[in-house]
Amino acid sequence: MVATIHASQQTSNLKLQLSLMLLLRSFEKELTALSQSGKLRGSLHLATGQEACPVGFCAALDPQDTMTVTYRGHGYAIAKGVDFKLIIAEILGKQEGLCHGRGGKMHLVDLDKGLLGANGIVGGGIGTAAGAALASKMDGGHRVSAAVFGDGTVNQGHSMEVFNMAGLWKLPMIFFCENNLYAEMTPLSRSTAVIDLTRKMEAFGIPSVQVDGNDVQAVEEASQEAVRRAREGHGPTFIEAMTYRTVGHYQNDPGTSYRSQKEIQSWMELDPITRLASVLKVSDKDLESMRQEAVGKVKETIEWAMALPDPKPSDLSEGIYA
Amino acid sequence: MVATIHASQQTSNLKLQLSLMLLLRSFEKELTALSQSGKLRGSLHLATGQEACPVGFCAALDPQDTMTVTYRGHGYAIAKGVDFKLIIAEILGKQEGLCHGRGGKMHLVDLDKGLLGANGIVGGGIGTAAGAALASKMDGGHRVSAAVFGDGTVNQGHSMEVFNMAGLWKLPMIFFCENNLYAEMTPLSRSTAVIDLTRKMEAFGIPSVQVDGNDVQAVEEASQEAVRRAREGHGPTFIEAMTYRTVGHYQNDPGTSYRSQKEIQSWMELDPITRLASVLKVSDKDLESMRQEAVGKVKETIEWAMALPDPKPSDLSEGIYA
Amino acid sequence: MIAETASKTLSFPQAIAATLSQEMARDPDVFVMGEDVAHFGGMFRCTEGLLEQFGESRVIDTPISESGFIGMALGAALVGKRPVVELMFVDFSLVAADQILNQIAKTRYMSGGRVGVPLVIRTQGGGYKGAAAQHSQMLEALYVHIPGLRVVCPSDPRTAQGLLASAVRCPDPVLFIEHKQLYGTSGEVPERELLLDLGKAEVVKQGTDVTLISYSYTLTLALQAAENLQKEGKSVEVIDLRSLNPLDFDTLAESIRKTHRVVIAHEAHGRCGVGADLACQIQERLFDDLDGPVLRVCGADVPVPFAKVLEDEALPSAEKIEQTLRKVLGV
Amino acid sequence: MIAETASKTLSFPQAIAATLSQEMARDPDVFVMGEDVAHFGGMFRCTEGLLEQFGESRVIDTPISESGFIGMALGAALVGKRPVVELMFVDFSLVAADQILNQIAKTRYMSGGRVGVPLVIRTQGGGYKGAAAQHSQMLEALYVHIPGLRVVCPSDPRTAQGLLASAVRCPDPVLFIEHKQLYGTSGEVPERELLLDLGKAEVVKQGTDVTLISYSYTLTLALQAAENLQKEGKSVEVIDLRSLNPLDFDTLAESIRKTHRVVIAHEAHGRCGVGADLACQIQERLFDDLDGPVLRVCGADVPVPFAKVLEDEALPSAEKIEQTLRKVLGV
Ligand SMILES: Cc1ncc(C[n+]2csc(CCOP(=O)(O)OP(=O)(O)O)c2C)c(N)n1
Ligand SMILES: Cc1ncc(C[n+]2csc(CCOP(=O)(O)OP(=O)(O)O)c2C)c(N)n1
Ligand SMILES: [Mg+2]
Ligand SMILES: [Mg+2]
Repeated sequence: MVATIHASQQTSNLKLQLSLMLLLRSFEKELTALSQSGKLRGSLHLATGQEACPVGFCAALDPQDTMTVTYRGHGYAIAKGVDFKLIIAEILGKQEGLCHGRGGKMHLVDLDKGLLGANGIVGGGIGTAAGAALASKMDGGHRVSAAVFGDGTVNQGHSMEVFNMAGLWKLPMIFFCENNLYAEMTPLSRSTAVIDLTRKMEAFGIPSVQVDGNDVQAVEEASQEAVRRAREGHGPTFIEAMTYRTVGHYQNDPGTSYRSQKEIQSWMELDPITRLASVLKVSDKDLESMRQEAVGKVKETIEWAMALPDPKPSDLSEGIYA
Repeated sequence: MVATIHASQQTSNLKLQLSLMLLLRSFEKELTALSQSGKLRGSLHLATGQEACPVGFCAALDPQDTMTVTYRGHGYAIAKGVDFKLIIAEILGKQEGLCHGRGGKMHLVDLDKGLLGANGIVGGGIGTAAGAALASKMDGGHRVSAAVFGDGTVNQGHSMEVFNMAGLWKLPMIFFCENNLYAEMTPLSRSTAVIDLTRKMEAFGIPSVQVDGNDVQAVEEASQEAVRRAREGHGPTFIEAMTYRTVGHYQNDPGTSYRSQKEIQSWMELDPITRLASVLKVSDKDLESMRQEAVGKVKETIEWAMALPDPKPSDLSEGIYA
Repeated sequence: MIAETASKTLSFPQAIAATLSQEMARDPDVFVMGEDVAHFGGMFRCTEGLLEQFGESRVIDTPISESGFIGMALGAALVGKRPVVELMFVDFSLVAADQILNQIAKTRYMSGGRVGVPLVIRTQGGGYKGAAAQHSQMLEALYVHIPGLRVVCPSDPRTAQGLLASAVRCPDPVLFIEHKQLYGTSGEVPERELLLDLGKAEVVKQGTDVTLISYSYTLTLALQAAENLQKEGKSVEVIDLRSLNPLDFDTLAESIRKTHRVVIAHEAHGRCGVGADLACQIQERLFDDLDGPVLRVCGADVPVPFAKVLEDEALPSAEKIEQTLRKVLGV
Repeated sequence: MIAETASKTLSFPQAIAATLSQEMARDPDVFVMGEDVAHFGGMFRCTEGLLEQFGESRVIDTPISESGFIGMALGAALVGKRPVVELMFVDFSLVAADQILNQIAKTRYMSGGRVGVPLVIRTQGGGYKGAAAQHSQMLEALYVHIPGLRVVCPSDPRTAQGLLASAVRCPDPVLFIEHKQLYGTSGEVPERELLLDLGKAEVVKQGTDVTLISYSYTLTLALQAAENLQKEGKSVEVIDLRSLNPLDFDTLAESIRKTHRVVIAHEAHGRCGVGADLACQIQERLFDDLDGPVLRVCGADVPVPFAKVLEDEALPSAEKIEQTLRKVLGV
């Protein structure tokens, strides 16, 4: 499919992806500021530095395809087409938010856009994604379903049970693993006997591919191929996207006590945004103005959302049963 | 170690193993009769045809080594040295039983003999075995710990979590998997993406060996090697013992609706008892008299146990807290 | 109760299988999955014949991966299917507790009510069979404590049929707990489709002296106890709770306002059990209607023991219920 | 209470870490394991410094495999160790529920009392922080319902220290639930070793008009409510339950026989909660001592919502407790 797209169209797609990555980056920056000023409740798990993963991966999905993501998954929600404004309203706990303020940051869900749910439980949504793939298979397998999760998540029993069933039943799905080298503060080498996750997946009969997760084009390409395999009935693929969060695990973690400055720096140099900008030969000035635009959009949305009404306390029990 | 044993001693060991297998076989036969006559409560999960596994495996363990087994694990309990009479008394729900009638068949436990517990939950005791191995490692790693379970159990999340930690931490332990081709009525090929379990274990960094589980000598040899590795600090081994229960999954399952007569017959011909008898050149007549002796021992014990007093209802709450 | 014209006798497992078959024929989105449910027809024969009728894509044997396949049921439900999962023993629900309690139960609320989770987890629990501590539990209280699930316990083949059909059609997730003692029983079920209201309790025996609330297999024992006392002219009103969440408090209250005395009988442990919950709510809301304390007959607060004498001591019996009724009635 | 001579001020996490250090120094069989407990010192700093003091073999970082490592704690306990596991959020206990409820809780009884399981699962729960439905629960009721575990909730640094030390020395498995709201608090703790009886409730404020029973962080709110009413001359006796299983009913009964009125306040859901359990037992055993119904202030029966206004509405507050006290007192 990629091959049939004209070069110019490809460039314009990449430009859009650059904008999207800038939007995600700005989104996280503004939320951090909001959190620091005490205007945001709860934990904030950011994915700064990992933006090529959601943007590249979601580019390979069709609107009707489904996915589950993690507490760190707002980027995927946005890239999958969930209304950015509703996400911000949700994160601010507003009645007009995506989940009417009930779910919050860790529980974004929007079936219309194929987002089956973010999750607060490590691995907790992997079965959900596979269930949608099973349903798709019953219906002919045209919809693809994806589970997005981190490297540390492969050690959770639920994940592995699902890997096995997906491999066994050749479900039309993708396991998209963001290997950012750490689970909280623990490096993969201290949590997994076999750190080559693609080898690990052989146990489940799932073919794997490792990809540079900071290269949006590489991510998209690998994802396209996996999606094609799934849609053609060849079953699941495990994509291991090598990436890095240049920030801490969550807002109160500077991320520096368990990672060397050198390591962080070396990944900063692989920043997906500057890399794509240089591929596209976007000048620093133009990049800065794109960034400004993104920041403006986020700020404006935050301002709008802050003024929205809170949920009504008397509606506390709304929505629990049909 | 094996090499240092004199041939005659080896023969006498094998004779003992033959007796032990006959005891297990008779034990199961008599319990079946008891169950059929309504004198035994609850489900009875038999391992008829699999006797070489407990006998061969436990021969490789030292008294202070520990293990957890399954609902089908009475053979291991006996082979590990748990008092056979107390097991029968327990199965009959007597106060003098191994667990004072509280646990029953599925929950045999005897710390003095290193039996950390049988289990009613598939995979439920695998963590327990690994925990004892972790404790042993803290103390220098001289005790080896084993988890015994079936082929279907590899699909349970808990099992896989423990496989990973055992591989990661190089725990002095053995995963002894009785691959009897079925989990209840489901063949491995319909439950596991990768049916070569030894390959599966590569995902957890655990070296594996497949062994003829109906050949007591082969089982013992592989087990000796695994135990040696564990004791020498080389970490866990996965032993896949290929075997077959010639009876049903439990007493109400004839075991014939999902397995062909031909398949069952072919495994009957690989019966571990007749095989060892022929290795030892035990005549049919001698074998029959050994069998009679075993039956006599079991019957006598059952008779003894049947006459024992039941637990006192007023003691219902005894034993729950220290 | 409306008279149901034509009826037939079915065993409890047959009633379940017939209902599943009916619902699968009615709605192509309904499918069944679980361990040995397809080729073998279910460890307790509750899915017998479904594979032949509906094929492998709708009757699915799973690996021993309860957390995995229950999670998959959630995903399938979110995209429009109506999964009916069989979980062989409710005791095993604990290996899938995160999926049931943190995922399935919470999904609708966490979405602000925008997302429905129409699925059924059929499972089986209870004692009296010498199955010991890990195969004899009644765990409904755990699933009532966490909001978001409907928890339903049928008490005979007819309620199994009517409640299960309603559960399959329910837009909310339903935990449907059958009792192993009921699998051996038979009863009349209507020939025609039966739908029983999921949120309703039923007065199964009218009475005036005391209200006896029960559910699941314990209801059988409760009715025996009530009949024994009837012989002495004591009139026990017996209520089959059926739905533990939501609770039909109105039906309970109406009865209690009449009898002023209450006994609750169930098999699960007492502490933080459904009986404790009911007793608490009753005294909170009907304190002045009560002539005395609400008493309970529960399973003892010990793991279910193996030996028969101990298991009998641990679990409710008609006799124990009768004794408690006598205590409340002062006879 | 015996006067504790020398004391110092510690934050709640410091009190935990100091106690763990004390117990590990005392008994070489005590070890700590959990996610990020070693090199990082614990997500909530409760294991800070232990790695440096005791080394990697006794302070163990685990993979994200709660079922696995909690199961391993059981095995280690069976062979003589004293594992203290950190489970980062009690919400995550549901991925390990089989190990906790089917294995750890039942092992001793199933062995006929022949086998002890001396281990502690330290965990953290509760709301008020905008952590939403999967990171805000109080799940003690699930663990009280199933017999075999001791369930303990400290209410400040001092009780944390005294109860944790006792828990580590306890021959039974203890689920030790800390509250995230308490992590930011500090308090006086004795310089010397403190051991508080695991099975005892404590009257933390004497009173005569009504008995207010609470535990964990809610106790802080309960004390505020009681003090507010004190200003109006209403005398509220406040009891810190501390141990939810076993229950110190005697301490409750003594108070209730004096006050004849009871309010129970906790954060967990109401249905089948600890409050329901206590209210039920109180009316069962002390019906004639009660002037009116036992009332509860509980968390609402919805998943903990994210938005502040909703979370505030869902969870107990000093104000809500005060209102309920007023209702009971008729003021
Ligand atoms: C079952 C469970 N255990 C522990 C946690 C706490 N926790 C939150 S994120 C996290 C690390 C996950 O690491 P990884 O899978 O690598 O994803 P990343 O955060 O790096 O994106 C942990 C342990 C949790 N949320 N759920
Ligand atoms: C968690 C759990 N799920 C399901 C069961 C029901 N069950 C009991 S034995 C069994 C099959 C296990 O198969 P396998 O591991 O191959 O051991 P085998 O019985 O063949 O020795 C199943 C599914 C259970 N006891 N526990
Ligand atoms: Mg990671
Ligand atoms: Mg098997």
